[in-house]
Amino acid sequence: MNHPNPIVRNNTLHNMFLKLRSIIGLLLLSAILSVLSPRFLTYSNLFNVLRQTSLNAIIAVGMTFVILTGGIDLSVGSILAFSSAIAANMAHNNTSAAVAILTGLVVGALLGLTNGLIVTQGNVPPFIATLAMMTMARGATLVYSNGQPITGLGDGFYLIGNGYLGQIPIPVIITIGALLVAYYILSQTRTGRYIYAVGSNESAAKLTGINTKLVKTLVYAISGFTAALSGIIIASRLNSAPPTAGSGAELDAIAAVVLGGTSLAGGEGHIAGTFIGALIIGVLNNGLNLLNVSSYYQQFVKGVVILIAVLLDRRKS
Amino acid sequence: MNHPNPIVRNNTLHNMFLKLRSIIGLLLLSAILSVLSPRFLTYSNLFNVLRQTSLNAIIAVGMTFVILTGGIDLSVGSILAFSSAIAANMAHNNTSAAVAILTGLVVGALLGLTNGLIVTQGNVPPFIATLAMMTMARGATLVYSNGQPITGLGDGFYLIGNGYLGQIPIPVIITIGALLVAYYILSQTRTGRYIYAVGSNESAAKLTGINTKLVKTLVYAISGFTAALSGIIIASRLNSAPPTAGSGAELDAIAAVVLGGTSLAGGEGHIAGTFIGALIIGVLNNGLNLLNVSSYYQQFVKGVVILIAVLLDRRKS
Amino acid sequence: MLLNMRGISKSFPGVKALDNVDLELNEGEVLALLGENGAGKSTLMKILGGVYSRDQGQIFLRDEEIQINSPRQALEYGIGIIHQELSLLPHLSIMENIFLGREKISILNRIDWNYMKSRSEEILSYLGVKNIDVTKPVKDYSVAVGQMVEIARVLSMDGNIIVMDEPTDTLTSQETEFLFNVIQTLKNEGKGIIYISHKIEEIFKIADRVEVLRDGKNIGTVKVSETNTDDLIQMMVGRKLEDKFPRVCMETGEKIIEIMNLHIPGVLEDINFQLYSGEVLGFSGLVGAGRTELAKTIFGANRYSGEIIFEGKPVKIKSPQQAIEMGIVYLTEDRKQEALFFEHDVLFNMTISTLNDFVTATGRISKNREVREADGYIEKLNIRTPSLYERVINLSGGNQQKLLLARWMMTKPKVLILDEPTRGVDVGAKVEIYNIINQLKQRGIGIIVISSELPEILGICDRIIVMHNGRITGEFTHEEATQEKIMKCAVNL
Amino acid sequence: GGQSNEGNGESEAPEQTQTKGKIGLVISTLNNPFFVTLREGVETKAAELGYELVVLDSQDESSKELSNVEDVLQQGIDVLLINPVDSDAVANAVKLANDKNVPVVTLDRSASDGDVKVHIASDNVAGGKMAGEFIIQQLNGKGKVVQLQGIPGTSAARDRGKGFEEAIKDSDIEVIASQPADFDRQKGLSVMENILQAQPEIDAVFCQNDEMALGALQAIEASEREGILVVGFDATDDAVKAVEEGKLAATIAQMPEVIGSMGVEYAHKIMSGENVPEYVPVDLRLVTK
Ligand SMILES: Nc1ncnc2c1ncn2[C@@H]1O[C@H](COP(=O)(O)OP(=O)(O)OP(=O)(O)O)[C@@H](O)[C@H]1O
Ligand SMILES: Nc1ncnc2c1ncn2[C@@H]1O[C@H](COP(=O)(O)OP(=O)(O)OP(=O)(O)O)[C@@H](O)[C@H]1O
Ligand SMILES: [Mg+2]
Ligand SMILES: [Mg+2]
Repeated sequence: MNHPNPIVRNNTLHNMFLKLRSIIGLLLLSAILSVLSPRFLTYSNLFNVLRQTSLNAIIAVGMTFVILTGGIDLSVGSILAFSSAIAANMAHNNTSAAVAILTGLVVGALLGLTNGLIVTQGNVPPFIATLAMMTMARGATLVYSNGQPITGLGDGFYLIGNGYLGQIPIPVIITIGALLVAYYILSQTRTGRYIYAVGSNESAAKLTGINTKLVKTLVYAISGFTAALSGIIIASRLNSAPPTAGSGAELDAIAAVVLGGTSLAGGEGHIAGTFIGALIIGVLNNGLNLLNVSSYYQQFVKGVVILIAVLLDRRKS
Repeated sequence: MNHPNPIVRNNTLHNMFLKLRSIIGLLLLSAILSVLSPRFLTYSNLFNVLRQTSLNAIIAVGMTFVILTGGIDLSVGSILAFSSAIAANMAHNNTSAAVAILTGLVVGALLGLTNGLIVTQGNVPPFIATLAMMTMARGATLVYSNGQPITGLGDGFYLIGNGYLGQIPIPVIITIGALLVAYYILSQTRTGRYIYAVGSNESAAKLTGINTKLVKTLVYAISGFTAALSGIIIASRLNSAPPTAGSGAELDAIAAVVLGGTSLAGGEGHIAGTFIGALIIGVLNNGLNLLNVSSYYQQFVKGVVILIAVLLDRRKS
Repeated sequence: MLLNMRGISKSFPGVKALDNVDLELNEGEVLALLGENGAGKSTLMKILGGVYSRDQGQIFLRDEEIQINSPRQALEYGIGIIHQELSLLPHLSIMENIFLGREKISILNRIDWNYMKSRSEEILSYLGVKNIDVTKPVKDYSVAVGQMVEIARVLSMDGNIIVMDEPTDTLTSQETEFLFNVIQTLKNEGKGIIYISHKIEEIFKIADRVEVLRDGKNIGTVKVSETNTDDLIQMMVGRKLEDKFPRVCMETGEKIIEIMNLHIPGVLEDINFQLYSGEVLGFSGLVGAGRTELAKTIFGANRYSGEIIFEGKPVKIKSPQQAIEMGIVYLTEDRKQEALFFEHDVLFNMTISTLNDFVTATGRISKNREVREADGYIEKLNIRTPSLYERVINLSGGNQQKLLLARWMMTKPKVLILDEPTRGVDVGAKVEIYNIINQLKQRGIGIIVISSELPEILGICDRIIVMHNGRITGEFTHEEATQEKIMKCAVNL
Repeated sequence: GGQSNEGNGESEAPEQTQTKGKIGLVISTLNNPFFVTLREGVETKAAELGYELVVLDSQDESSKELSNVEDVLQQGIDVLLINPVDSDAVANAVKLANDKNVPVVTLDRSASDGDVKVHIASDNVAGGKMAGEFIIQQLNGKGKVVQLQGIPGTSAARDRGKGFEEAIKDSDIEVIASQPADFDRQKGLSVMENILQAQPEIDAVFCQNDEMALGALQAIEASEREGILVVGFDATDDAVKAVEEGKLAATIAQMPEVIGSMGVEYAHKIMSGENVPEYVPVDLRLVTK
C-alpha cells in the first residue's frame, strides 16, 4: 500500500491557534489599554470585564450554534426580555428563585423552539422568522409588563447575577460552564458534527441521513435558552427586569461570533473564537469608559478598533 | 438528445409573477385593511403610504444590490445620518440646494465605497465591515453636528421631500426612478449579470474572468448612495437632520429585501420584490396606525403579519 | 510551438503537487494529459488558467514568455479552460453562463439578449444539444447539460488554446461523439487542445500525443500512434493492470429488495425489479433516463407510490435516515453538491454517517476509535491524502470518490447503490473500486451500479437493466448483454 | 416643589362628557416608563372627559413620527397632542397638522417651528439645572462628579446635560467622567462599573434618567463603595421607591401624568373655543427623602 505522504497526526493545539487568530486582536487591544490606563490591568477590573462580557458571551454561545448551521437569530434580545420578565414576575411574587429561573429558561427555550419550527416547518428564511419573533416577543413583553420594569426580585434571585463562588462572580462561572458545554457538544458529540454538517452543505447532510430539520430546530432552541439565561442574569444584576432589556443584543452577539471567526455562511467556526470575540467587545467597552472617551467619539473609536481587530487576522484567506 | 419532459418556453410574465409571490401577501394584507378601515383605501392615504414607504424603499434598492452579491450592509442608517447632516449643514449655510444634495449623495457613495474596499481589500466579512462603519459613521455624525439636529434648510431643500410633481409626491417619483434604474442595471446590463454571478458562485465568477472585487465594491457604493438619498429626503421632510436619523433603518431595509424574495445567500432575487417587501412593511405600519392598534400590541401584530405574509408564499421551496 | 510550460512547480501545504513539470503543445494538436488521481493534471492547468500561481517555472506562448496572474489574463491570452469542477452560476440562465464576462452590449449598455440567445442556441446545437431553453437557469438542468454549457462557453470564447479537464466525465457516449467532432474541427482550425481524461479509449480516438504525469512529475510523452493501452496504463500507474474489469462469478443469494409498480408522476413509471444479495445489478441508460431519481427514491429522498419489499417485508421508505438505518445506502453522482462537506476534513466526511458506532456511554465520540476505523479504510481503499485532517476540498476527485465509498462501507449496508461510482476515477483506482465491489458482493451485499459507461456496466455487472424515459425498457444477464442490445433499449427503438 | 397643577382644568370636566371628540396622541416612545406614565395621564383624562383617543408610538425616530402624524391625520382627529422626538425635526409634522387645520398641543418637548396652540412642559434644561444645584448643595460646592448620559444626540440627553453643566459651571464641582449609557438600566450598570474601576474618588453621580441611575446604584452597591450620591431624573415609580429607601439621593420629577392630563384639558379648551396660553409650564419637583 503506498502513501505518497506519511499520514501526519495533526497538532490540534497548533491548529486551534491558527483558527483563533482573533486572539491577536484581543491581546493587542489589551496591551494598548494597559499602557493607556493603569487601571485596566488590575485584578478587580479584569473580573469586572469578565462579568460584563458574560452577558453577551452567553447569548453568543447560543448564537454560535445557530450561525454554524448557516442561520441567524435576531430575536435573542426580545426573548431575553420576555423570559426575564416572566422569571422576574414570578420571583417578585415570591415564587422560589429556582422555580422562577427554571421557568424563565424553559420559556426562552420554547420561544427559540418556535423560531426553529417556523424556519424548518414553515420554510421561512431565518432572518425573517427571527425578525418576526423579535418584534412579537418584544410586543409580548411590553404587554405583559405594561411597559414597566418588574422590580423587587428577592434575595434568592439576587445571587445568580451578583454572587461569588470563591473569588469568581457567578455569571462568569455560568459563562465558563456554558462555553464548556458548548465546546463539548460541538466538538465531541454527534449533534455537534451534525450542526457543522448542516451548515457546511445542507443537501449533503440530508443525503447522509442527518435529520436536518431536527438539528436546525435544536439550535434555535439552544439560542433561546442561552438568551433567557443571559436575561435572567441581567434581571438579577439589576434586581429588575425592564421591558426594554436586551434591545440591540442581537448585534453584539452576532458580532462576537463573527469576530471570533465563525462564518455567517455556516459550517465553519469555533466556540472559543466566540468567547474571544465577546471579550474584544467587552474589553473595548470597558476601555472606552476607563479612558473616559467622550460620548460622541466613543462610537467612532469603537468602529475603528473593531475593524483593526478583524483586519489583523483577515489579511489572508 | 432527448428529454422526457417537454421543455416549455417560459412565459416571462408568468415567470415574473411566480417570482413575486410576495405580492399575494401584500394584496391580502391590503384587502383585509380596506375592510377593517374605511380610511385605508382613500386616495390620500394611498399616496401617504407610498410616500412613507419611499424612504425605506430607496434604502432597500441599494440593499438589494448588496444582498444579491451575498453581502449585507448594516451601515445604511448611519450613512444616511452622516450624509444628510453634511447636506443639511451646507443647505443651512445657504449653499444652493442642488450642490448640498449632490455633496450629500457623493459623501454617502464614498462611505459605501469605503465599506466595499474594507470588504474586498481587507477581506473582512461584510457583516463586521459594515457594523464597524455603522458605529463609525454614527459617531462621526454626532461629532460633526455636535449632537444637535441641523435645522433651517431653506426652500430649495424643502422641495425634494415635500414637493409634488403634478399629483405625485416627489419622494415617490424618486423611488420609482431608483427602482427603474435598479431594474435596468440588474436585468439589462453586464454589471447586473456580474452582480448575480458573484452572488451565485463567487469562485466560478472569478474563473470566468469577472473582477469580483470591483463588483462587490460597487454594490456597497450604490448602497451608500441610496442610503444618502433617503437621508436627504428625510432631512427635507423634517426640515432638519437629526444626528439619530435612520437608527434601525438597516433592519427595515433588509426585511424589505428578504420579504421580496431575495435570498440572503445571494444570487437570486428581484428588485420588484424589494418594492413589494417595502410596501408590505409600509402598509402594515400604516394599517396598524389607522386601526389604532395599541402600541404594545402593534409590535406583536407586526411580527405575526410578517410571518403570515412570508408563510403564504414559502410553503414550498 | 503554441505553448511551452517549463519547469513548473507547485506546492500545497503537505503536498508537492507539481515538481519541475514541462509541457509542450503545438498548433493543430490534441495533447492528452494522463495520470492517476492527484497526479497534478488539474493543478498544472489551473496554473495555466491563472487560478493558481506557480512557485517556479515559466510559460511561453508562441515562444514569448507570458505572465498569467488571473483567470481574466488567461482569457486575454486566448486560453480557455473547461475546469474539472463545473464552474457555472446556477441561478443564471444558460445563455448568461455561456456569455458571462463577454456579453454583447448594445446602446445604453444594454445586453443584446437576442444575439446572446440565438448565438447560444447555435453553439449548443453545434454541440448536439437541442431542445433546450437557454433562458432558463442552469440549475434547472442536469449536470450533463451543465457540462455542455461549460464547453459551449469555452468554445464561444474562440481561444487558441483550449483545455478540457475531464469534459466527458458526465456525458454519455452520444454527447461524447459530438464533442469529439467539435474537437476535430477545432484541431483543423489550428487550435491547440489539451485533453484530460481517465477514459483511455477516448485518447486513442482523438489525441495525437500523450503526456503522462505521476506524483507531480513528467513520466514521458508518446505519440498515440506509437503506443497502446497497456503501455499507457503502465506509464500512468507504474505497473501492469491484469484485468480492467475484474468480476467475481458466484451464486446470488436471497432476494433482498423488490420494487413493485414504483411510480412518480412525470419521472418514473411502472418500475419493477428485484435485487438479490451478492448480486451486482447494473442500470444503463441515457442522460435523464431516470436512474438517479429511481435510486434516490429507493433511498427515501423522494415521495413515491408503489411498493418496496425489503427482506421480505413491505416497507415505506420516507427519508434517507430511515433508509440508512435499514441498510440501504446511496452514493450520489454529484459529489460536490450532495455528498461532500468541503470545509471539513477527511475524517469528518468519512464518519459522518456512522458516528453512532463511535459514541461512548457518555455520549462522546471516541476519537481514537473513529481514527482507527478511518485509517483502516484509508488503507483498504488506498485513499491518497496527506492525513485524516486534510480538508476534502484539497483531495483529487478520485480520492474524494473513494472517501465517499468508505463513508458508505462503514455503515455495513445490505443494499449499496452506486451512482456513477467511477466518475473521475483513474484506471488504477477504477480497478480498485471494482475489486471493492466484488469483495462487498462476496459478503452478500446487494449492489446497484448506475453507470453511463457501457464497458463498465458490461464488465462488472451480473445483470443489467436499461431505462429510457423513466421506464425500464430492457433486462439482460451478464452473458446476454452486448453494447448494441443495451443501446437499442436505451433509445427505446 | 410640586404644586397642584391638577387644579387648572378640573371644573369644566364633567358636563362636557358628551362632546365625543377625537384626540390623537403621538408620543416619542413607550419604551420608557416616563412616557408610559405620560400616556396614562392622557388616557385617564380623555376617558374622564369622554374623548376618543388614538395613541401612536414614534419609537424615538423622527421620520416614524412624521409618518405617525400623517396616519393619525388620516383618521380625522380634532386635536393633535404631540410629544416630539426632537424639537427641530417635529416642525414639519406640526405644519402638516396646521395644513389640515388640526390644532396642535406639544407635550414635554416643544416644536421649534409651526403653529402650536399650547406647549405644556417642564423644562429639561431646568431639570438638569435643578439636579446640578442639588448636587452642589449636597457636596458643599466641591467634589468629583460622574455623569451618565442618555442616547447621544437625543434632545433629552442634550438638554438635561446642558442644564446640569450650566449649574455646576461656576462651582468647584469637577466632572471626572461623562459617559453615555443610552438611558438603559443595564448599560447604566456596566458603564458605572467601569467608571468605578477607573475613578478611585467619586462623590456624586448625575444620571440623565432614572433607569441609568438605578443601574448605577446596583453597580455602586456591588462595589461596596460608600458615600456616593446618585441623582436621577424622571421620578419613575422604581426611582421614587429607591429615594424613599434612601438609596437614591434624589430624582427630578417632571410629573408626566400631569403633563398628560393637562394636555387633554387644553385640547378640550381648544375644542370648546376657549382661549389658551401659549406656554403652560409644569413645575419640576425635586424628589428627596
Ligand atoms: N488547493 C489545494 N490545496 C491543497 N492541495 C491541493 C489543492 N489542489 C490540489 N491539491 C493537491 O495537489 C495534488 C494534485 O491535485 P490535482 O487536482 O492536480 O490532481 P489531478 O491530477 O487533477 O487528479 P484527478 O484526476 O483526480 O482530477 C493532489 O494531491 C491534491 O490533493
Ligand atoms: N424533482 C424532480 N421533479 C421532476 N422531474 C425531475 C426531478 N428530478 C429530476 N427530474 C427529471 O427526471 C429525469 C430523470 O433524471 P435522472 O437524473 O434520474 O436521470 P439519470 O438517468 O440518472 O441521468 P444522468 O445520467 O443524467 O444521471 C430528468 O429529466 C430530470 O430532469
Ligand atoms: Mg483533476
Ligand atoms: Mg444520474
